[in-house]
Amino acid sequence: MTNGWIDIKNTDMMLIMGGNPAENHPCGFKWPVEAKRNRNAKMIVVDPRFTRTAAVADLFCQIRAGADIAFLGGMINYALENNRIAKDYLVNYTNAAFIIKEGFKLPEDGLFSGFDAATKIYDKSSWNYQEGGNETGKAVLAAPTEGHEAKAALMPVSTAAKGAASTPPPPPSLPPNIAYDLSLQHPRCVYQLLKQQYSRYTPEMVERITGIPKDQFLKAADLFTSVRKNGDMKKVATIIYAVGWTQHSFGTQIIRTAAMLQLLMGNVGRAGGGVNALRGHSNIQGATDMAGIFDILPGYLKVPNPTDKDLKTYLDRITPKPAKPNEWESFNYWSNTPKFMVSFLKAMYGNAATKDNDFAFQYLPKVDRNYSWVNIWNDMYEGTVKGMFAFGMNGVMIGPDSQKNIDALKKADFLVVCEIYPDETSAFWQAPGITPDDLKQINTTVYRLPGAGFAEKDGTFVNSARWLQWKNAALPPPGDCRLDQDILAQIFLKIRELYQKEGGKFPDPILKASWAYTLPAHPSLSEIAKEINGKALADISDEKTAISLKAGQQLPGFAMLHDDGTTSSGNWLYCGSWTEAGPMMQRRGTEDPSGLGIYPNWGWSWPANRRVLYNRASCDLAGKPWDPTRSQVWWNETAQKWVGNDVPDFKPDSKPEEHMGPFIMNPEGVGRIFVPLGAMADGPFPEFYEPIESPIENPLHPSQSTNPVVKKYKTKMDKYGTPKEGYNIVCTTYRLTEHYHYWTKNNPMNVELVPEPFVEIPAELADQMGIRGGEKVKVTSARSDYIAKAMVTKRIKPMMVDGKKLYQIGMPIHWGFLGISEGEGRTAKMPANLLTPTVVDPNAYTPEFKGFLVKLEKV
Amino acid sequence: MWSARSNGLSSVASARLKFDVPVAPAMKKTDWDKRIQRAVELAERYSSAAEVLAFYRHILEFQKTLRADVASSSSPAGGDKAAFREQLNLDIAVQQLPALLALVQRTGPPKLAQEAAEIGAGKLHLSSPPCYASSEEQREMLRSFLLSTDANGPESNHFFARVLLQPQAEHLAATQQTQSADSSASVCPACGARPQVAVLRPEGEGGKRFLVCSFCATEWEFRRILCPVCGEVDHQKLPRYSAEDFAAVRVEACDTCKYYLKSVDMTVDGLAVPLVDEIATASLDIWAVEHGFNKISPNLMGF
Amino acid sequence: MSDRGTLRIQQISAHPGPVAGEGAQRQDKVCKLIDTTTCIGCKACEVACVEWNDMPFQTTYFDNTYQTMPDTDWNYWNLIKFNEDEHDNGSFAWLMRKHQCMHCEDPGCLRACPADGAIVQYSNGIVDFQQENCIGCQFCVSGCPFNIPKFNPNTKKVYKCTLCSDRVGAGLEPACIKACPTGCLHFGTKDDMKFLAENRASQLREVSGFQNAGVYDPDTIGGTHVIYVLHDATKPERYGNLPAKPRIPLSFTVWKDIFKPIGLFGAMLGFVGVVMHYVFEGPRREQPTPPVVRIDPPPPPAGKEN
Amino acid sequence: MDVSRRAFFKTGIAGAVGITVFGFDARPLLAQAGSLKISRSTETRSTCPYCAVSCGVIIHTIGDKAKNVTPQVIHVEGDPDHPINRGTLCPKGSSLQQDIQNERRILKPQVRRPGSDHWDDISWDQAIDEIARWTKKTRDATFIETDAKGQTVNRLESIAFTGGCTDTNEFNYLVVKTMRSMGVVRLENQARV
Repeated sequence: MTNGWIDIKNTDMMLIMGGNPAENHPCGFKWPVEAKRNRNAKMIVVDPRFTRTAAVADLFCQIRAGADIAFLGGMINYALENNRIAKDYLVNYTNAAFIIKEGFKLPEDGLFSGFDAATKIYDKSSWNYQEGGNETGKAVLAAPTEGHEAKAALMPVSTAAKGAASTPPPPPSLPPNIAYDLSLQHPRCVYQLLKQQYSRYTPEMVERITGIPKDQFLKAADLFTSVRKNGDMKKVATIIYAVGWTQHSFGTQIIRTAAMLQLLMGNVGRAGGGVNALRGHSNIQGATDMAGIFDILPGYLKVPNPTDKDLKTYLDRITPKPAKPNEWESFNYWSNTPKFMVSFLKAMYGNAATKDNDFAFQYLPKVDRNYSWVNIWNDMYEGTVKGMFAFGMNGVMIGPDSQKNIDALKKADFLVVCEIYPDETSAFWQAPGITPDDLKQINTTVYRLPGAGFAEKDGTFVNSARWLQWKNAALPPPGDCRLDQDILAQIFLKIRELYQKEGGKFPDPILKASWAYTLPAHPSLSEIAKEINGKALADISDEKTAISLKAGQQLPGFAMLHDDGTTSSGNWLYCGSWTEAGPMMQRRGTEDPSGLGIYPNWGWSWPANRRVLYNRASCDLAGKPWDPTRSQVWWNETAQKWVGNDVPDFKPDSKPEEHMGPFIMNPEGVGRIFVPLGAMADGPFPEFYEPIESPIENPLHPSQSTNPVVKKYKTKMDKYGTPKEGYNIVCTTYRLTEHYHYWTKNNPMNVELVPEPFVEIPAELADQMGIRGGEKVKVTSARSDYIAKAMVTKRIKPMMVDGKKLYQIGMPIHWGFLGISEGEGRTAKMPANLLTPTVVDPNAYTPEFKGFLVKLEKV
Repeated sequence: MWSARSNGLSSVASARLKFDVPVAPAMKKTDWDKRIQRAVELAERYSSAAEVLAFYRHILEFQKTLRADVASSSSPAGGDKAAFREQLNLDIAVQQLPALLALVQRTGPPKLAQEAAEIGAGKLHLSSPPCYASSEEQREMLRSFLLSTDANGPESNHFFARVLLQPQAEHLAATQQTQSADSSASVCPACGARPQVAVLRPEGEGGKRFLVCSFCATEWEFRRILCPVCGEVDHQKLPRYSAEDFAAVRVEACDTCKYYLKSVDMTVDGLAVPLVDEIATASLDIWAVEHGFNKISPNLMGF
Repeated sequence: MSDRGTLRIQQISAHPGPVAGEGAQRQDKVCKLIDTTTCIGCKACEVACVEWNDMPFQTTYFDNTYQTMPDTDWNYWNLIKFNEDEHDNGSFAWLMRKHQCMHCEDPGCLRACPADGAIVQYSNGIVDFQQENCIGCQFCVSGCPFNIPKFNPNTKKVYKCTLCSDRVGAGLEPACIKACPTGCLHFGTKDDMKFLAENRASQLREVSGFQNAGVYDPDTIGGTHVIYVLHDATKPERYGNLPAKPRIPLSFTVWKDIFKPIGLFGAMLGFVGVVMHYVFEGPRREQPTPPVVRIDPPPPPAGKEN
Repeated sequence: MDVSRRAFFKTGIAGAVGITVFGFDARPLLAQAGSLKISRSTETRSTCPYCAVSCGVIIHTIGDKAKNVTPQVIHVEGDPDHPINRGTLCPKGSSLQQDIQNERRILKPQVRRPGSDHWDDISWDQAIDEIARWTKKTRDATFIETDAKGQTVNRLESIAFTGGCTDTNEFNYLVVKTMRSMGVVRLENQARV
């Protein structure tokens, strides 16, 4: 979330889409309700199903699963057409005025400039700003001609092809002096391109793609953009989403579209505004910050790749240079990357990380391909992954394509699972359908280690609102269970011992990883938390803030980090969470002076205890809040610095007249409506593409129906269904209020509330097929089939999509083959993810769980 | 008693429910009858405290008769504790003293009754700070109480002062409605006295903690798992001791500073009257003291 | 039950003579307010009810709905009813209503009950079943306009929501109230709750475009001590058969209104009670003791009634 | 003053006539104090492990560590101080006690051997030793120091680590430290899906 849970009470307008907070975040949902009750805020819900969130909404639109970009693109078009935009914000806080290079081409045919059909990779060199100064009101150039485009389209291909043979060369960088046109008239300025791009997303087109009747879409568009009537800046709208957006083969671009809409309307950085991802689990936010994923290091530092022959090369590659109009300022905070990285290496390898050995840079593995979730299973299936550790991660249930994951595990040598309940992953060899003979053929050794439950562990969770909150252990683990961190530490120390005794491949990082914990086999999480925050390794001081630290003291914040090895920090983003003043994430101050729900002394929020990101954008150019009744930060003329109720997300002493951009993490300093160069794999603007399994051809460009850079997987398990083969029903998966993932199927109370799996089926379809509620149905996808009872409902309506009548069905995911109901033989013992396809979003590598094709039949 | 939801959510009748602020119980006129009635009930329920409660009941009935509105309610700068005490009317209190002395001689426990007699008869009283019985000296006695930083020692002269000034203080605090800025203030935001007892009031599925002032009975928010004396937050060092005999009252102690106060859990017994239940459970105090804990501030009955 | 000590009784089923405690000063009428327009059907209140009342875990079955079970049960007193509500004009709503005893001011169950002291109405409005006096005749079931009382074949007794009279007796809110995460449940005096409800209803009419929004507090049974804010108060049936004009079956009202003044009443009901008891349970094992004894012994029936 | 009061009560216990500073007869109180069955409980601030609202909860346990009594959970309370959930809990949160003390918990390490159709018990030491050997064997056999173009990559592609949604930051940091140091590049988490 750019904002936070409580902050939602400050909003005037909510668009809840790709999320179902009433069901999946009930206690957080009190704040949207609060906004309705207290501010008469309006709530628009867009979802394939009429959910419990929709039940309390002011307006509901039933959308075809996966059509979100068309809907949001239509919103952008509507806002532009009806002047429901924040002009000053747009011109000064976003790159709307920036001019894009000649040769860039919009995807009228489904492809941006630079696509290489052979490699399915874009050469992004044309997705860049034009060099030059202030073009405001200067001679208006002709729109790019066919010729341009042809050249543009051809030229990169060759280079890309060359690149494809080897690893592609590092992409060209942003120009230091960006050309811009404050009148927004230049035909190639971002604003004009944006208009051109979404002019195709007419209400009629939105209806064809999404299945939402034109008049209903217009109602939603008018209501949402009404907060910006005649450009008035007082009101604020928020957009709230969850995995209903991320789990698509274009998920990242859906979120981008939402962000663009919010920038266009000036809703980012403001109380009651923002783009708010509701994470689904207690510490998913933390796991991302802490780089539990292959393509980043803690604090979102990019992983090194093989071309980074040394630390310097690597840092030069990943440290952005400011790129902006000469007349403007850019904080370009990522310019501090070297300090973050070196401090990280010092935390990892302590004294073994020295200037002479590039701070042990070579100890880190180099990554140049996709090792993400589905690739792990795919490659295990193909035999290259031999062993797996799964700590509280039930991969068989999570899927996609559970059967593929089960078959993959059959081929592994060893599997180590740490869990608190019997789980389907460690018990994959007991999956239904496996015969005694099959069993003999399964040679995987499986260790099932009893870990500790949440109440038995201390440590930090990070919630959706980026709040770090420490929890204490209430009781010791039962029986022979051990703390997860102890288990991991003991395994690692044993491995280290083996390398000490016997030697082996590249033992240095294993032997030299810092492990200065009082009880090495029982590392205390407090000690680790302090290590993550980081400390001074020598006496250091900062003349600007007049802060000086003795060696060994905890760092007060990431501004004190150095790139010379005199500081260490396991995650720069969390620097400030455990200072000399103590553990900030353990604070429990309940005061909220501003009444905005900031609670500055409760826990600690990254970055720098800032509760709303980009909050400088909550003020006008002069530094005065757009809405004085919701004052977050402001420029104090007398003190000559930024002050406020929240921690300013800005260079504290940058005068408004310096025109520094509020989006300090971008080298441009402004919000990106157009994303230049390599940041996105599939286009600088979001374009609507069909899901990989789609009931229709993309009405915008049938020739390029799906996301061009998305690759299908090739094993014999990977089958993708089409309407021709009879897969003509759109299916989506989701969770229920009463259950949590694959966990509460072990709790009697939750099982009593919702005992059995089911499939939600539109009443009209059920009538046609003679299915009555409670009868068993079989849902079949190209991968597998799934049996559960039918819930015949009017909450899912048939829809007209591109002139064809279409049905959608849905199913909750909470049941597997181990659980209370499962044990009582009351389920078919099938994970819902047997049905889902192995295909991922090219930016986030998240699988497309939402919106795949199935057949439906009565059992 | 029927306070509507207080889980920080506004109600449509925001007049009745404060939005986004833990609802402290409305500080309206002291309900002496409620306290008296509770004292009677508890005297029946806990025979062990019958004698104490019987006397406390007399005191309550006496306090009820005192004019409380004599303290000037010209509100001083919020939280100016010295100013708060300056506004209490000592002359009135002195006028009311003889009646109190008579009552205590008639109904009080032996030592206190004897003392009342001595103060009344003008004999020198040896307890410190010394106080003499001329009205000027009696006034001085009340004054010394007001000036003492720890405005509630167990000394009996403090007893008389507390009884006489408490109604004024409660009235004044109510008119000022001082609210504590943070949830970790260990002394009363209105008058600066130490807390007498903690009270847990319903907040969602939980009980929100407030501290009740030992002098002016102001309630201020004080967060859970935090020692009001030394600020300890380590849950392992903050044991709670409860006895089956008292479902809603428990000892909230701190192993670090060895201080404790009792808490009255309104999510268990919504009929409890914290100040009265606190006195009625004196045996818990004895248990606590026997186990090496010190009470943050003794109550009006000297426990 | 602790509440007997603190809750004053107003009516007692099939009880001859005046009611204990009458004439003493009234207690505030209590009331539960349910704002259906902010209920998200999360069932936290169901869990709270089960936990507070120590209900045993029971096996439930999928029944083509999100609803935990088709109706309340003798051991499941609080149930969110999910109603898919479609209109000819195509508009659709998913209405969620927390369903439990309405605690009528004029309780049909109490009127119908022939067993002395099996059903009492406290003067704060709570209608409570005293199982020790229940003879299992189930007249209350047919007497209830909301189909609330549920019979337990094993104990041969009838059970229902007590509005947590034990908690209320101890000065607490009912368990369901504290559980609600969106704050759509309130508890307080009837006056306060009516005030809140009417405010919310007018907000819905004026701002949210629900012209028919209103408060459900049916006067046909003298009002209820559980009231709803509805988006459409003109058609309460939409909310899972909430009757617009709930009525106590005539037979029972007639009984009471005609026979009550007549002295026979007490004796007769006693007799009916015995018969019923015999019919359902065979020879009486033990004399059920009327709860009034514990409150305040009733004066003997006035002479003129003989 | 506190000292004197304690001294006073001590004498009271000692059998001397128990009267309080004000002269109340303390004997009935002393008697009751002596007969009280006192239980010591601890309140622990924790965070609900389910969704990302991260509601505060207070877990009540009885049992005295000092006296070597294993704590038992007696109540899970919504944290009334928590600014987001304000003491409320959803149906999952209000049944947390069932999650903390659940008869379905696995309580000992087990291993499933190749071809086997059942779990065998295994000691922790044995399990950890075997796992370490599996890891080393696999790593030594498949570790990649340089890629086809001779560039240093120092990576291990044959072992994957997948982390769960309830792993704490501190645990996740240990994962990064241990796994990256072994060269593990297939490092993923629920965060991805």
